[in-house]
Amino acid sequence: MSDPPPTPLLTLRGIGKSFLGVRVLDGVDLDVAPGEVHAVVGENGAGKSTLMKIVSGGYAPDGGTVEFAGEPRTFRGPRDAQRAGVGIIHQEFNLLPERTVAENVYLGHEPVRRGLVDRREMLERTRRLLDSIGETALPADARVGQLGVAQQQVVEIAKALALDARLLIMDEPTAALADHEVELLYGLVRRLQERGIGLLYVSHRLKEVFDLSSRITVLKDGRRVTTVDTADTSADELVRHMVGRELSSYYPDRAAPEDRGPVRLNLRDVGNRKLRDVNLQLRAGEVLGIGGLQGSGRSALARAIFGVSPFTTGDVTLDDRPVRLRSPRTAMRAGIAYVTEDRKGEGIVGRQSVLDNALLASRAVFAARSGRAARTVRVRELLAAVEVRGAGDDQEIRFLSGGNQQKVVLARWLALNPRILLFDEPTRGIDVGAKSAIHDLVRRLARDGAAVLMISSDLPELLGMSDRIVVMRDGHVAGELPAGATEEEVVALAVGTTREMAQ
Amino acid sequence: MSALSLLPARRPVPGVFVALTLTLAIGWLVVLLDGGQLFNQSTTVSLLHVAAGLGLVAVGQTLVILGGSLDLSVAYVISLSTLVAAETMNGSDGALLPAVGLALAVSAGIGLLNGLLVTKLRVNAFIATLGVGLLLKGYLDNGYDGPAGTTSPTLVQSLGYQRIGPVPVSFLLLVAVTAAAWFALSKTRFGHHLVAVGGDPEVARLSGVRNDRILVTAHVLCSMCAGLAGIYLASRLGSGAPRVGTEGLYDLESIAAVVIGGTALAGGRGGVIGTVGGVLLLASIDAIFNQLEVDAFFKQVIRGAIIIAAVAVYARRAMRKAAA
Amino acid sequence: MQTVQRRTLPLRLPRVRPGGLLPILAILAVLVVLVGIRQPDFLSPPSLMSFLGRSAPIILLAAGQYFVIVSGEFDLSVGSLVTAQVVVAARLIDGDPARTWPVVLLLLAFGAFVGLVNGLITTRLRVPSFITTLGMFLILVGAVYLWSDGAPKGGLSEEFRRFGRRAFEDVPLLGRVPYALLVLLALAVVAVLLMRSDFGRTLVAVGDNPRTAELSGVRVWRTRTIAFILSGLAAAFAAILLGGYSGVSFQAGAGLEFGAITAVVLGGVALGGGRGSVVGAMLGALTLELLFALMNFYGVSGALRSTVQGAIILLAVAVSATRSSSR
Amino acid sequence: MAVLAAVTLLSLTACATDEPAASPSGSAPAGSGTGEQSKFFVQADYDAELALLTATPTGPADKPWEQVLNPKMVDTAKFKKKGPHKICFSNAALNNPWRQVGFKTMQAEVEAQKSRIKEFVHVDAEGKDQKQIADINDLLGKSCDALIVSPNTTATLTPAVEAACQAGLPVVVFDRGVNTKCPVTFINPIGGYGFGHVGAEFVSQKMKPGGKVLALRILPGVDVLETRWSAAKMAFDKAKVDVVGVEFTDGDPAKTKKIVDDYIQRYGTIDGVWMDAGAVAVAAVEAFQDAGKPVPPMNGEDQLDFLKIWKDKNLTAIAPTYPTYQWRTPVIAALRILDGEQVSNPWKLPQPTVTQDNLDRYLDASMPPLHYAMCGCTDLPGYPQRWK
Repeated sequence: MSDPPPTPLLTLRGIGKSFLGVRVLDGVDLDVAPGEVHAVVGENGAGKSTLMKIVSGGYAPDGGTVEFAGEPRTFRGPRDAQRAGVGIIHQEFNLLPERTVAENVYLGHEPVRRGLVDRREMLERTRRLLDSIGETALPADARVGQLGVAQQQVVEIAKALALDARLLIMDEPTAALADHEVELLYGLVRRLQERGIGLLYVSHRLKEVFDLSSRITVLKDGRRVTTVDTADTSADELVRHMVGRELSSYYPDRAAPEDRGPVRLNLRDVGNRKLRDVNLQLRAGEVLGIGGLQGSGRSALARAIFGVSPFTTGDVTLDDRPVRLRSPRTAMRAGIAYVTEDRKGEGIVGRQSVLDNALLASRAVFAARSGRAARTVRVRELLAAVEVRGAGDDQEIRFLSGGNQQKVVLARWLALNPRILLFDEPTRGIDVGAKSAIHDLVRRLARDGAAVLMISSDLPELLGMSDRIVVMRDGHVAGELPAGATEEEVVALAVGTTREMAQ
Repeated sequence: MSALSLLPARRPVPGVFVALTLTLAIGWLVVLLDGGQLFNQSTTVSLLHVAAGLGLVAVGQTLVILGGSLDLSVAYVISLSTLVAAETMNGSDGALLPAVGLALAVSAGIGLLNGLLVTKLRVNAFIATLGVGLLLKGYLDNGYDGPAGTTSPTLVQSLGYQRIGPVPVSFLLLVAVTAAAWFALSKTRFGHHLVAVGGDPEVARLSGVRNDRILVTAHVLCSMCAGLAGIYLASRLGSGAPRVGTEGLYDLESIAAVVIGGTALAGGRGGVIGTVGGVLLLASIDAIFNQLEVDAFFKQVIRGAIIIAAVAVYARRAMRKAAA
Repeated sequence: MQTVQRRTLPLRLPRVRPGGLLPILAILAVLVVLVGIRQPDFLSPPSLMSFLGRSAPIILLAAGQYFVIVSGEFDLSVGSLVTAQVVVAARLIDGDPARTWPVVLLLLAFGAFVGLVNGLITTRLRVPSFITTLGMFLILVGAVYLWSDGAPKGGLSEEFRRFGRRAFEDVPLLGRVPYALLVLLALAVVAVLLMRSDFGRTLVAVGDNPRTAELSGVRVWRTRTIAFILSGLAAAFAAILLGGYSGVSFQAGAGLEFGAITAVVLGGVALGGGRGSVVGAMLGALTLELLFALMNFYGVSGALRSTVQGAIILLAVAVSATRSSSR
Repeated sequence: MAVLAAVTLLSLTACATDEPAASPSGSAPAGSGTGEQSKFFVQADYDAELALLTATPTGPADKPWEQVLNPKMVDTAKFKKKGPHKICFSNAALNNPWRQVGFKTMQAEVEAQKSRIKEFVHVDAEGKDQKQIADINDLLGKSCDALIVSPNTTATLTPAVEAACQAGLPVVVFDRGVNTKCPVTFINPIGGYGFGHVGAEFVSQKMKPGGKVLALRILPGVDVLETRWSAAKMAFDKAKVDVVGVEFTDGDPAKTKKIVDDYIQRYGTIDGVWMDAGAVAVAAVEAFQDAGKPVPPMNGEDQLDFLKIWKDKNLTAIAPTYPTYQWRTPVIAALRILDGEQVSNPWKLPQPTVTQDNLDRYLDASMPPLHYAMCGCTDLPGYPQRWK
């Protein structure tokens, strides 16, 4: 596996790209052989996405050459790249919820007979395609909107394969998947490999990179740092290449037993459409990790506590007083804050300034409480405290990096002095540097007496940050683990001993 | 209207047909009690004629709305098309086909302009088509101070007044155009791509759909439908009429018919069959109120309420579907 | 392809901010110069004052429409609301000066109520505002004709008409200052302050990303409903000034909704919400009015006016759309 | 196809943008500035109408709605039928005060004749040609004894009216005409030429010679209004007055005031105002008042708000009319036809003018401002309440 085969599928030489004079890519070389999984890693803003878009025809490079299947190519658009055999699976799903699986899979190249779309043929081919990747249970005429996240991922892959892709780009394919679904993806990737398809695999999760790839290219600041054989490197080394920092200083210290305060939030037999009989206690000063598969009720729990889709049964007490958390507003008034997992869709107001974003919640809920000037001063302090970098207060937030956006979101909530913080995937899609800053911040908040509930699909993060871990399955609590538990224990609880799976 | 919500959330039968059936049943009863007859020949013919005119425009409007766009210029396109057709014919049958061709070509040209403004210059469809409508309005106001041209007698006799039993030829034309549009939407790549562009333009683009080309085509087809409606009206009126489109409020009424028919204003969901249902519903209300001699202003109030209520019902259903 | 490119741009360079005031000020300046060349008298204070006074209603409507548009909705009912208000006022006042103030208050309440209904139907019943307000448009026009049997009745009192028609005479430097202008200035200041307030910032946030706003404790439905109410109130003020300026007629508000929306868009406000300023919207309306005056001065035939108007709107919006970085 | 479309498009945009530059009315208003005569102008009709202005009507002097100018009687024996009758009316629209007042007058006339009319069916086309065509077709299936039509547009309603004639029932057309001789009679007052001429002649005589006239029009394309303007144009061209502008107001008083204001600005003074309909007359007067200028000689119509301001402000004005009493005549005509009596075709009604001398006779302050003085309705059931 160590030697690149003599005829690479894709060869990039000296690729460069600038936007308005800002150099985003500079002289990047890369090649992918048929049947090879080539991973690309790097911090956010390292140029990975831009590079992938150049390969898939989204952008034209300013300099350098793209060779595909031995011929120099200039893709004039996604369609052109697809025709040549380059498929891409994006971080965010590119599916139409109102259309069927088959219609989605063959969108843009519907099978045609005598000039007309041949629906039967389309369904038949989709079925065969799904069979070939071992997904026999997925109906080809189901509406995509009704499918679960993992199934949608499968549809995405089928969509790429339907184009006879010889090179498949996967941009953070596991971002939306729970761990057992990641296993399915592994299986899929291996079957694709067997068919001689080359894969470019972009991911933040080093475990996947090591599990799947044969070679790894590290990008930093638009340049290629190195390309190494996976067998010859280690996670520590990779992270060093990416950030120039050791992995060990990753997680802050946990809370000492005496730091743990009284029970702040107590859930007794609570439930709603997605949750049943959940019993949970959240103490002041602790970070309670919530593990589980996607769809196991982790996010539903946070959203229920925050009043987005409230509990319909059971009792909730806050500091021993019964409360009804009917809406985000009531939750916020009770001192609860919620950092959502979908930052772009639910976390930021893209065209407003950093300051407006940070002030959003205080304005909405506590408009009359304090003087406006004082509040603004305080929010500015908070923005400085969370170390939002490279941006003035008046900058529109959409131009900030993911990590900095997340810090602004945090500042928004800290301005409310919350006593309970709910974090849903707080570091998803965030580069390593910003990640540890956020980890520090979360711990500091707990140390200052806040009760923190943190959902994470990133097992090392969950294990490294949590003082206790509650694992959810099928909408209820599957079990609780102490600090220092192992990944295997979490997964065992999440999946269940009988391996019945939640949809 | 409440019966709409009882319908199972299946796609094939748009709820508008339930509403239509109910409206006709209740209307028939009320008119009967009033001493009239709703389904006599002349009333049915009138109803279908009204439906044919609005229907042709609304089917075209459905295409652009499905694609996530909108066309507010149709009313002026209709007027222009009546004039182009009638002036080219100038009362002779010989020029019939060239006139129809020219009217459609001019309409297609305006659709092309709309489409290019929306796609290439990225002007919001509302503003783009409003602006193009104003351009046309100026041209019509400046160039015409009243009806002009004479429609060929053959066209007047055939498309304008000929009927088979109680069904006017023009309604058959609507049926044909609707069938063609339905066929295009479900059986051609263009149709699949159009719905995709309306559903999510980014997804469509990344799937290799040429969004701009699809949307421009939809705009061209929409304008041609309006042009066809203009030709029909010219055959009905016997001449070109520079204000027939705006008088008939075809812009807003066609959009109303589309949304009553269950097509989402944001695009990506719906179809032409529902639109025809919406058109028939509006025409039936017209006919019933005509029979009862209800004040036109009262009818307008009812119309406004029905538009809002229909869409509210669809919105409720969509909400329930999302929750389920 | 261009969209993606635009979206992912790490823009740091100083450039014309989308939704900024620069483009509309430039257009306005060009028009003022053109008017100045053709009709220098127009720029003398008294005639400028009366021009601003008579433009007040449409500027107010644009401001009202701005609140709705920036929150991500549409209000097509304002024109018919103005008509309804004027007709209702005439019938209720019926020439009796004593009824002026009660009727003014009633009109404001009526405007707010129509806005409330628009807002609640849009936000609570999830009917797209285009449809809600289109329906409201039909209902209001139908109802007002129905109520008045097709012809406006009664008459406005001089006291009522004073707001839109009269002025402070013999003001030093300026000549005469129409009451309408003062009303406009006062309300414009209120609008600007409102947009700088917590409510205003929240309103923009709701237009840009309602999900985020909702999860930050904003009652999105309430905020949008308030925007509709503000639009209804603006329509009421506009109706009072317009009724005063020109008297009662069924044509009073005809087509004003499209005029207001055009003005707002011309002022750099994005349809769909989240971008643009209320000052831009009001300047957009002023520009549009100046354009009409300009056409009167240059003797552009009445029939061709809509062509010129359409061309300018398309041009302005197309230029700003191709220049702006976000879509 | 695409090429053809592109060419069409180019030519379309080209003519849309080139015309203002090419138009002489652009920057240099030379001569009278009224432009070419419109295609609505028919010299023979013009001459005939001007002659009618001075003709003496036959019929009862106190009932102008029953009078006829230059009667040409036609035989109607074949329509004779026993009453009471069912009379159907296809109305173009009810969307302005003139039509409202007229329709109320018609309804009152029907009520006055209720012993002879068992049913009166009214269908409103809401100003839509195609709806009126459908309406007429619909009415044909309702066994009406007579059909009254007030066409929305002359040319476009002709086929539908012809179809109605062929159905065998007597058809009476009034207000706007149709391009066919088939109706039993066509009722209208002298017409647009007379209206336009009276106003224009007054304005050009009362103003200073060679002065500046502003012509305010409602909207283009309505034949009645077009003929008014073409007659006025004749009068102005003959008097060699300088028509500085012809503007469309859409009947919107606000727009009217802005236009007049801008013209006062532009020319310093306006010496006469002519308008093709009285709807915005008061707004025009106010524009002069608000600008602090004397109100020049002008014409309006017989709407009470104008008559009132005319009297109050002592204006130099005239009000040619297009009397709403003509709405009574079709009902009377239909009944006469059903009796087999002879009626005149065309049935030309006199068209009185309100002048300074008879102003007081028509000004009734107790009626609403938008009421038309010439309604001929004072003897009808329900007066005055029905019209308030």
